[in-house]
Parts: sequence; structure tokens; C-alpha cells
Amino acid sequence: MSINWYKFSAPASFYGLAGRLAPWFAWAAALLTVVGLYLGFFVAPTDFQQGEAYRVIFIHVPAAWMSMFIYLVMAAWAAIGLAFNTRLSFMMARALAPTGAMFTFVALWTGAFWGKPMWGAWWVWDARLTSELILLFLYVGIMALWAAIDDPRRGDKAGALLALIGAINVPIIYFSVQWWNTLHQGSSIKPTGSSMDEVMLAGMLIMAFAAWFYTAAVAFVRVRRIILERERHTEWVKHVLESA
Amino acid sequence: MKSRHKKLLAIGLAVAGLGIIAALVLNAFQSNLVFFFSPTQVAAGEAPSGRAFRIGGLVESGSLKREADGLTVHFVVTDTAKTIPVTYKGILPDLFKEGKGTVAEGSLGTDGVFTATQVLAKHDENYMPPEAAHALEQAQKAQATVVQQ
Amino acid sequence: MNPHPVLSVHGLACARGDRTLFTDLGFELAGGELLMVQGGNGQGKTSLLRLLTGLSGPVAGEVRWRGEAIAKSREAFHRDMAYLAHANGIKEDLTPLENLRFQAGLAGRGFDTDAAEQALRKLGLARCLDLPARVLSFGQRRRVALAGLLIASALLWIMDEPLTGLDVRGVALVESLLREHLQRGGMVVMTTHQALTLDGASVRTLQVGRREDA
Amino acid sequence: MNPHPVLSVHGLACARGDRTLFTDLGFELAGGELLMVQGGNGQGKTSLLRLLTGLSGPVAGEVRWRGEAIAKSREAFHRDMAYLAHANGIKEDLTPLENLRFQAGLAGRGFDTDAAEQALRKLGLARCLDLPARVLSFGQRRRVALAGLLIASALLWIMDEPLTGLDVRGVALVESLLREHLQRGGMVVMTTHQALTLDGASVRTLQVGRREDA
Amino acid sequence: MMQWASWDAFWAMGGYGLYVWGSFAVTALAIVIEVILLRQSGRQTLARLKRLNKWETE
Amino acid sequence: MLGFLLTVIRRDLLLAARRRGDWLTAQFFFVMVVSLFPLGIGPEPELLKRIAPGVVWVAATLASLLSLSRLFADDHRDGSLEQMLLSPEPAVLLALGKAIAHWLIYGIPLLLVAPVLGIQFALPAEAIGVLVLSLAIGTPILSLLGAVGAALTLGLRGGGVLLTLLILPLYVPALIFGAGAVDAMLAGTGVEANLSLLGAFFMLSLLVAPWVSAAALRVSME
Amino acid sequence: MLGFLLTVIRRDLLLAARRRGDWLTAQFFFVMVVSLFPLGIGPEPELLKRIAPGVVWVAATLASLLSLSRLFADDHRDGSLEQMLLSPEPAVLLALGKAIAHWLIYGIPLLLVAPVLGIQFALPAEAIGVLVLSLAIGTPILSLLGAVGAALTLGLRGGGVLLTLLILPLYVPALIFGAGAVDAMLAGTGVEANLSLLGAFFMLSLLVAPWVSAAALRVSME
Ligand code: HEM
Ligand SMILES: Nc1ncnc2c1ncn2[C@@H]1O[C@H](COP(=O)(O)OP(=O)(O)OP(=O)(O)O)[C@@H](O)[C@H]1O
Ligand SMILES: Nc1ncnc2c1ncn2[C@@H]1O[C@H](COP(=O)(O)OP(=O)(O)OP(=O)(O)O)[C@@H](O)[C@H]1O
Ligand SMILES: [Mg+2]
Ligand SMILES: [Mg+2]
Repeated sequence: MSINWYKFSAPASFYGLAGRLAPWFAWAAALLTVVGLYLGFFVAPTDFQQGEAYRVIFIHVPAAWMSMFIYLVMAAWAAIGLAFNTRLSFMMARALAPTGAMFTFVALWTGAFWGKPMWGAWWVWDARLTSELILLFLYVGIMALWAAIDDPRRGDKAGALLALIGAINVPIIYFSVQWWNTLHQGSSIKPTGSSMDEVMLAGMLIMAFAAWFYTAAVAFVRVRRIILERERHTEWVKHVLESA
Repeated sequence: MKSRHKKLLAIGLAVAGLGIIAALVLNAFQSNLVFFFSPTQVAAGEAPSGRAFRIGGLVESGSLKREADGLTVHFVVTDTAKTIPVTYKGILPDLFKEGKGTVAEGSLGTDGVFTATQVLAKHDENYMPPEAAHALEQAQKAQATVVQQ
Repeated sequence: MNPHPVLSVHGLACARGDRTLFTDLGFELAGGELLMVQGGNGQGKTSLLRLLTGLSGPVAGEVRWRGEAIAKSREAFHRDMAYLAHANGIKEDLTPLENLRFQAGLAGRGFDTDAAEQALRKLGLARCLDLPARVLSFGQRRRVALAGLLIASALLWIMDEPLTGLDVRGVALVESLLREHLQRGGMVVMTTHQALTLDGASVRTLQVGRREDA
Repeated sequence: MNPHPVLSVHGLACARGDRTLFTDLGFELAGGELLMVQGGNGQGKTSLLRLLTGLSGPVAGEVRWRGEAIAKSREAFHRDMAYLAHANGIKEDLTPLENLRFQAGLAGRGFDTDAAEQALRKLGLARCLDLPARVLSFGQRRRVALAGLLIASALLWIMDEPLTGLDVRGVALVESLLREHLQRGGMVVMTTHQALTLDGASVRTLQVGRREDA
Repeated sequence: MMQWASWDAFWAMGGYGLYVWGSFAVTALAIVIEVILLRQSGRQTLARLKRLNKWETE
Repeated sequence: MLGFLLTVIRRDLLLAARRRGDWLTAQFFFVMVVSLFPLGIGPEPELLKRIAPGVVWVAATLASLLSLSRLFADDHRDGSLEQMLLSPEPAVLLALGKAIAHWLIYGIPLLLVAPVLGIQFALPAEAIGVLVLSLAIGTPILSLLGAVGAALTLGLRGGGVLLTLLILPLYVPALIFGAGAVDAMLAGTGVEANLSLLGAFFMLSLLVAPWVSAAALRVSME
Repeated sequence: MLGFLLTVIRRDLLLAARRRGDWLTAQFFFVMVVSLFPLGIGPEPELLKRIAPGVVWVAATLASLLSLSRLFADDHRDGSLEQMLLSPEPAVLLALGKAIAHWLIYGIPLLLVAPVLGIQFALPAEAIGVLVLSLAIGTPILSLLGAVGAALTLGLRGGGVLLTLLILPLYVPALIFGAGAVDAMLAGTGVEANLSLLGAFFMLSLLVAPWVSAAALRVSME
């Protein structure tokens, strides 16, 4: 049969689109990771003050950026869902959260592993570190709320409300190094330019793009699963299930 | 009350609330709220008395001295305006260097010497190869000599 | 009496969890009419009533009150409607009279103590006026909730199994209350699994849920 | 069949709070008999049933099972009795079948999966076997509890308003279950405010509470 | 190998091997776990939905 | 509108008065958690003084959170929440009224007990003053934010703990600034910065939280 | 009889597995309470190390107490507790089984998380060992005593807080000996005395608590 089942609803067409895009994004992420790591480990020079330890930067900064960026995107999807009651937005929000939590964890972990040799402590309770920890708690709280509510529609909206209130934490994380004097360093990349060697900067940015593509790929795969679950009574999902 | 009036009232209250928030936050950032105190603040008596706190600043060049046991160190923390002598017994972080940033936790003795229980390194946001750093240093020195001349 | 339908429902669909309970349900109701929602266990009667009150939102379709979608004219609609749910909505620590007083306050209505007391007496709670609701039996609590409905003087009553727990006299009482309300031009949407005698009233029925399980 | 009364009650008195609900209540029940406890709302039917199960203790009097006070022969009595309370006693997170399995385990009975499944089907829950009880409607949950009663294969059933929430078919089903149970020599003590047709069964009635309020 | 005199030097990371490799290893682990979980739950979902749909059409 | 708000508050106050035991217990919990610390940590006065602000603030947080988990739960179970949402009055006022009532019932007594606990931990008088002041600004924040959490977790099993999980991260700033103010007082540095931020946080919650809780209540009713 | 006990335990484990979210949340609560203290008290490592045993123990107490308040409550509300009490098997086994299940579900994970928290507070390895050991002996006491409180407060509104009020005083000895053992380790004095007393207290609770809870259950059914 050559019926185009995907024509009929937004989730249906997005299901197809996400399925087609995911592998491309995954490959892009892999490729960028290889390039980024090569630059980071074999081309980028040793740092004048931190020596080789600075190479944690190639994972710490991308992870820290993504942890905040994913939260913002998730909150934006949640807001759109609440405002226009679009099912797909909530599904996107749900698909993003686990990866956001994962990157938050990675940022915390790599930060701790970097802080021990450089600062002399695994952990201090300064504003940057504390607010990032709160970000992890927020991610976990939102996911726990989703898990606790059986009715998907209620769960969507409840989680979205929480995500929105928590969004205020993101600017706090970002600006904490300016507002308070922290042990964490200030921004190396400012609107006025960067205070990093070009090769180091290139490696870091490429790794950040890799993390971005990875996030997109994983979110696409996850949102496909969520769409199937939500739309399981529709004809097109039945068709997909039969052919799968 | 008509619903239009209600709406106006709500907006008015919201604006007033935001105004108060802004004022309070600004007020807070004008006061001190810090992870560590600078030597100037300590000199001005803003730091806690009779208890542990953190000081932060640069390690003054040429001030670092090690005792014979190899663990106890003395150095001076400066923010270019004021200075505080510090003693510390323990392992220093790798980034701890003269001329670089540090944050030390401990308490200020009556003799004005700060006894630290923990010393952390605070580095800046510059990342570059040593050659570049060296070149930069040279350039700065050259400039400094130019200015002096 | 308004010749136009006051409550109208168009193309309503309802899903609980991942199950669709009904689709494309529609009806109209004018003053003096009673709509009896029928259906076996689990067919979606309660779900329908909650959609009508606006407590939950439909997957598709619309409920209109005096021609306007209730989502838009929420305030006016809720001023005209009273809902007797499965849960009685009375506080266990308050006496029946206090319960009614706060209900009126929360609904933004005035409260007439005498009228409320009279309603409670009418429902056979004369001996319980001073007791906290906690010690009342199940049927007695249901009666307190009914008294609340009575003094709300709403145009539309939405009642989910009002007869649960009521004894034979209680059922007869509800029947006479319904008749009075309809005669005054009121409207009722209700469900029940028990038999109800409402001679002379204009009663319509609505079947919810296609398939008969069991 | 035992010609002697199996369940006998002597001079029972019950007080809730500071109110005496009944005093000197007595009856006897033999195999194959059904006792219908009657009374208006708040007359003390539920309180009486809980006394019979031994969950609460009487102010005066005694409940005897095979001639022995149930306070003394608790274990034997509870082996022979099943109680359907107002609350269904099913866990929302378990499927109907799992619910029945644990009920059996907790009652120290063996469990036959096939028999349990058959009971559930008999009660019209064929389509709900894999669903957690949470998503079932009120009437469907009541049916799960009834299935539990069925497979308990107890001699004495004590049922508090078993018909609440059941639709017409459900009521008919319960009637036939009751008839079967009585024919097998079982005994039933129950309450209900609804009409019940039990032709041919030996039904006795007991009025609880003297004064009729309301 | 413009940066490193030998592989040993590479793994030692100027004495910071534990910290650098500890960071990268845990990151890799986190990503691998996420991918595995994603695949697993995807497969489970598919199987479950198939079962449910089959059972419902019966 | 104001009448509705007042009715909501009066109703909760009356219910609390009918259940005085509940209320006393919540206060007792607070006192007890604080008193547990000297038992767990040992009776060293200097140490106790150092940790007093943190302990009192953490205990106040936990005590409020425990009572918050029942903010809407009782009304939900007996069906009266449904009825209140069917009122023609806006749900924001309902949420606000509930939060205010909660603070009046559970927040204010904390303020009254706190000085006694401060004395127990050998806090000087000015520090006790700052402690009470910081609690006076901080506990309403918890009532407001907690109302959001209580509405979100309404009817969920294990709601109480889930509520904590959701609300604590949001509440952390209040805890830091509040305990920080007392600490600053003890350390002899200025308390103003901490208290200003606490006040700003309070205003922010007051502006945002009632709307979110109202929305959450409607969502939970679906 | 053993079959009945096992059924009770298996049933609760299955229910917990169905609600994995609940369970995770309880663990998270523990972690969060402990993490709150550095925020409230300030980040001084020496100080944190000093208060670590007390904080972890108090947090473990509170976390267990919170989950305990639901030990019988759910079963009570849906009527299954009534049914269990109508079982021919003795109610003592029911109470014991419930307490054991509670410990398996909520106690054991605490033991597993505690080391991580110990590291957060910069505790040395041996002290962490003693901490875990003391928790291993102490948390069952809480489950057992908590079952008594949960049974006593069954069906009362505000049961959770009331429970705390009843049980905390009983639990204080466990807290003192448990935190005392870790403290002793840190101070370099012997831990044996504390742990022995803790063990004795555990045996005592094991002997007494199930009977009392069973009796309390029957009473609250009336
Ligand atoms: C657990 C500890 C740490 C946490 C939670 C943390 C968190 C973060 C976050 C959230 C960012 C992104 C914000 C921004 O771009 O400004 C960031 C950026 C950064 N972090 Fe960390 N960090 C930690 C430890 C460290 C350590 C120890 C170092 C270095 C020794 C470090 C170096 C950096 C650098 C270089 C950036 C990029 C700044 C920029 O250019 O924007 N971090 N960190
Ligand atoms: N989350 C869910 N997932 C699947 N099915 C659900 C869910 N929630 C509710 N249902 C189903 O929706 C129906 C609920 O309908 P509702 O409560 O309106 O029934 P009802 O007609 O009022 O029944 P009763 O006469 O028993 O009260 C039930 O069949 C139930 O199984
Ligand atoms: N603590 C108390 N103080 C005073 N009266 C009480 C107390 N507890 C219960 N009662 C009264 O006892 C009666 C309870 O009876 P019960 O619940 O057995 O009634 P019922 O016959 O089952 O009624 P229904 O048909 O409504 O279920 C009620 O009239 C109630 O008012
Ligand atoms: Mg219903
Ligand atoms: Mg009854």
C-alpha cells in the first residue's frame, strides 16, 4: 500500500522527519567529536598556567553550556505547549530533559575533576557550583513529576509549569561569576572577544557543536518513542507497528 | 469593579512589584555579598571577626617562603592596595604561584597574621600556550619600561 | 422561559489515559428539562459530567452556556451552575451549617442562615445541626451535600449519582426536589444506576459509550 | 446442613461516640440463610456489620461462631468469613489478578490463577485483566472486590452495600451470585438501600435503629 | 604526535592523567549509558505497543 | 474579590482551630528537629552557635514543607477543592488565600518559637533579632512556593516527598540568604545584602507563585 | 506462617517496584536534606566534617520518618488493611513483615548513599565505614519503632507530623549512639561501646515493637 499515513497529523509527520534526521545528526556528532578531540589532544598546545590539566575544558565547557541551553529549550517548548496546547511541544520537552540532566551531571563531574588539581578542592559552595547543582535538582524534579503522574496530559502541563519557574535559575548560573566573586573563573568568551588561544577555542567550540548534534539526535529518537506511545490508537501508528 | 479596571490594577501591582525587586537587588549588589574578602575589605573591618572566613587576592611576588619541614609556608596576599601575611601548613594546589590568584580560608590572629586551614588557587580566564604567555609578558615588560622611561 | 437551548454541547470527545470514551457527543438542553446520562460501569458518565462543569477539558468539541463557550465565559457559567460530585465536598470538622456557610462564601454568594437551616431540616438533618460532619453516616453526609445544592439556587444542576447511600425516604426526597427545580424552570444533568420516578417532568436520556461490556 | 445456628448474636449493643445506636440486638443464622440488615441512613448498619466481623468490639453482648465467641476463636472465624466493606480493599497499582493473588496469600489461602481469572471474567472484567486498578471506574473496582469475595470460598459473606456503583447488569449479577452461594449452604449478612430480587432464597430481615429520623 | 613525546606521556597528561581521563571516561560512560537505555526502552516500547494493539483488536 | 480571599483565609483558620492538635504538632516538630542537633553533634557551645542559623533555617524549611504537603490534599480528597474551583471567583485568589492562611497558621508560630531556640544555641540578642526578621521574610516565600508544589503533586502517591524534591531546589536561595543574614550578623559583617536579596525573592514569589499554583490546580483537576 | 510473612513482604516490594518514582524520591530527599546543610551553615570544611555524623543521622531519621508515615496509610485508605486484619494469620506477623519490607525498601538504599554523602562532608574512609555500620544497625530500629507510630496515628489527620512527635523521642537513643559512634571514630576513641548499645537497642525494638504495632493496628480499626 502506498498510503501516506504521515500526512495526517503534526506528530505523524514529525515522527517521519525525526526518524530521517536522527542518523544524520548522530553521524555529525560523531564526526565533530573526532575532529574536536583530535584538535583538543593533539593540536592544541599546553596551557601556560594549567599545563595539561586544562584539557578537561573540551568536555566541561560543552557539557556546561548544553546543560543550560537544553534547559532553556525545554522550558521554551513547555511554554509553547502551555500557551497553544500543542501536544508535540510537550513531547519535545520530555524528550530533552534526560539528556539535559546527563550533561548537567557531566558538567558537575568534570568540574569537580578539574577543580581538584587546579583549585585544590573537589567542591566548594560558591555561587556557580551551587546554582549548577540546583539545575541538576530541577531536572530530576521535573522528571520525577512526569514519572509520578500517570495521565500524560496532566503530567505534561504540571511538568511544564515547574520547568518554567525553574528557568530563572539559568541566568543565575550564567551570571553568577559576575554578580558574586566566585572561585570559578569568569567567562573566557565574552561579547568583546575571547581570551583563549585560537586552537584551544576551536577545539572547544567544535566539541560544543558535537554535543549539540548529539543532543538533537538523542532527542529525536526519544521523541519518536514518545509519539508512538501517545498516538498508539491512531491508524498511522498501527501501520508503523505492523511494519516495524 | 469592571474587568478592565481589574486588569489595570493587576498590571499596576505587577509593575510596582518588579520595581521593588529591582531596587532590592541593586541595593544588595551595592552591599557586599561574597565568597571571599579582599585585603582592603579586611583592613576596613568588613570581614568577620573572631571566626573563620576566606580572603582572596594575588600572592605577592617574592613573598612565598617555605619552612624547613617543607609543608609550612608563609606568603602575602595582596589586592595591590592592602596586604595580609598568611601562614599555612599543608599541600598547596599546583596552580598556587607568586603573582597568581588565591583564596585562603582560615582566621585572622590578633597579630594580623592570617592562619589558613585551606588554600585554593584562583586562576584567570586566559588560556594560551606558554610561548604566547612568555611573549605577552615580554611585551608587557617592554611597555612598562617604555612607560618608565 | 427561554425557548432557545441554554446548555448546548457540540462534537464533544473525551479520552481518559489512552482510551477514548466517546466522540462526537452533542445535545441541547433548555429550561425545565432534565437530561439523564445513561451507561454501564466505566462508560464515561462521570467523565462527561466533569467536562460539562469545565473541570476538565475535552479533546475535541465545546460546551456552550447561553451560546458562549464555557472556557470563555467561565465566571458567568459557574455563577449559574451547581455540581454534586461523587465526593460530597464537605469538611469533616465543620458542622453542616458551617459547611453551607463557607460554601456560599466561596461561591461568592450571600448566605441566609435561616434558609440554610431550613434546607438542612428539609433533608432530615434536624438532629445533626450541631454535630461535626465527621460523625455523620455516609447517607447523612450525602444529604448535607444535597442541602448545599439546594441553597445555591443555581439554574443548572449537574449531579453524579445523587442517590448513592440514600435510603428509600432519601430517594423520594430527591425526586421531589428535582420536580420542584424543573417546575421552576431549572435544568438538570444527572446520572444514576437506580430507578427514579419523575412523572410529569420532561426527561430526556443520553447514552454514553457505544459498546456494552460485561 | 447444620441444623444449629452457625452464627448467633446475643444482646449486642453498639455506641458510636456518645450515641447509642442499638441495644440488645440478637439473631441467629444457619447455613443457606441470608440476613438483610435494614435501616435508614445513620441507623447503624455499617456499625453492626463491623461488630460482626470482629473489627470493632461491642459495648455489650457477644457474637458467636459455631457456638464460640469470635473474640476467642478469631482464627477459625476469620477462616470462614469474608467481608466486603464500603472500601474495596484493592491496591490501585496492581492489576485485578495480582490483587486477588495477594488477597489470597494474605488470607493464608491457596491461589488458583485459572479460577481467579474465571471469577474476574464472570464479573465482566475480561477487558481489564492487564490494567492497573487505578484506571478502572468506580463500578469496575467494586466488581474486582466482588471477585475477591467469590474466590475466597468462605462460608459467611458479610457485605456492606455491595450494590453501590453497580449498573443494572451488575445488580443482576450479584443477585445470581447470592442465590448460588445460598444454595451451596452459604450464609450472608448484608445491607443495601436498593431493591433486590432473590426468589426462592430464605431471606430474613433485621431492622436496626428504633426511631425513624427524617 | 606534535604534542607528545610518547604514548606514555600522552596517557600521563603531564601528571594530570587521573583527572583528565577521569573526566573523559565518565562522560563517555554517561553517553554510552544513555544510548543503551534509549535503545532498550525503544525496543521495549515497540514490543509493548504491539502487544497492546494486538490484544485490543482481539 | 476581597470577600472571597477573606473567606478562603477564614475557612482555613477555622479548620486549623478545630484541629489544634495538628497545629501544635507542626510546631513541636520544628522544636524537635532543632533540638536533635545538639544530641547528634555534641554540646560544644561555640560549634552550636556557628551552626545555629543553618539548623534553625533548615528545620523551619522542613517543618513548613511537611505541613505544606497537606495544603490542598484534604480539600482534594473530600471534594471541596473541586467545588472551590467551580466558584465564579478567580482561582489565583484561592491559591493566594491558601498560601496566606498557611503562613498565618504555620509560619507565624515559627517566628515566635525561633527566639527560644536561638537562646538554646546561645545566640546573642541581635543575631536572634536578625534570625526572626529573616524568617519573617523567608517563611512566606516557602508558603507561596510550596503552594505551587502542593498543587502540582496533588493526589499523587508519595506527594509529600515529591513536593520536597520539587520545591527545595527553588527554595535554596531563600535558605542561603536567610541563614546567611544571621551568619553575617554573627560574623559582624553587614546583613543588608542578604536581607535585600531575600526581600526581592519574596516579592518575586508573591508576583509569580499564585498564578502558577492556580494553573497547577486546574491541571491537577483534569 | 512464614508464608504469610513472605507474602506481606513480597507484596510491599512489588508495590514499591510499581512506584519506582516514589522510592527514588525518598532517596533523593535524604541526599537533599544533607546537602542543604552546607548551604545553610556555610562551606567551611573543618566545620562540615565535625557536624557530618549528626547531619547524616538526622537526615536519615527524617527520611525514614517521612516514608514511614505512609507505611499503613495507603492500605488503610483503600480498605486492604481491614482485609489483612481479617486474615486468620496473627497481626504481629503483619506488623513485622511491613517493618521488614520498609527497611528493605527505604533503609538499605540509605546505607548505599551514605558513603557518597560522607565524601561530600570530607569524612575519612574509616569514619565512613563506621557511619554505614551504625546506619545498618540503626535504620531497622527506625522501621520497627516507626511502624508503632504509624499504626497509632493511622487515619488521624496530620498523622505524619503526629507520628514524628511520637516516635522521635523513642528514636533519640539510636541517634545519639549512632552519631556518637562516628564521632568517636573521628575523635579516635573507641566505637565499640556506642555500637554495642545500638545493637542492644535494636534487639529490644525487634522483640517489642511488632507486638505493640499489631495491638495499635487493631485499636485504630475500631
Ligand atoms: C563542579 C565544579 C564546576 C561547575 C559546576 C562548573 C560549571 C560551569 C558552568 C555552568 C559553565 C558555563 C557558564 C559559562 O559559560 O560561563 C562553566 C564554564 C566554564 N568552566 Fe566551569 N564549573 C566547574 C568547575 C570548573 C573548573 C574547576 C574549571 C577550571 C579550572 C572550570 C572552567 C570553566 C571554563 C573555562 C568555562 C568556560 C567559561 C566561558 O568561557 O564561558 N570550571 N562551568
Ligand atoms: N488513565 C486511564 N487509562 C485508561 N483508562 C482509563 C484511565 N482513566 C480512566 N479510564 C477508563 O475510563 C473510564 C472512566 O469512566 P467514568 O469514571 O467516567 O465511568 P462511569 O461511567 O462514571 O462509571 P461508573 O458507573 O462505574 O461510575 C473507565 O472505563 C476507566 O477504565
Ligand atoms: N463519634 C460519634 N458521635 C456521635 N455520633 C456518631 C459518632 N460516630 C458515629 N455516629 C453516628 O452513628 C451513626 C453511624 O452509623 P452507621 O455508619 O453504622 O450508619 P449506617 O446505618 O451504615 O448509615 P448509612 O446508610 O448512611 O451508611 C450515624 O448516625 C452517626 O451520626
Ligand atoms: Mg462514575
Ligand atoms: Mg453504612
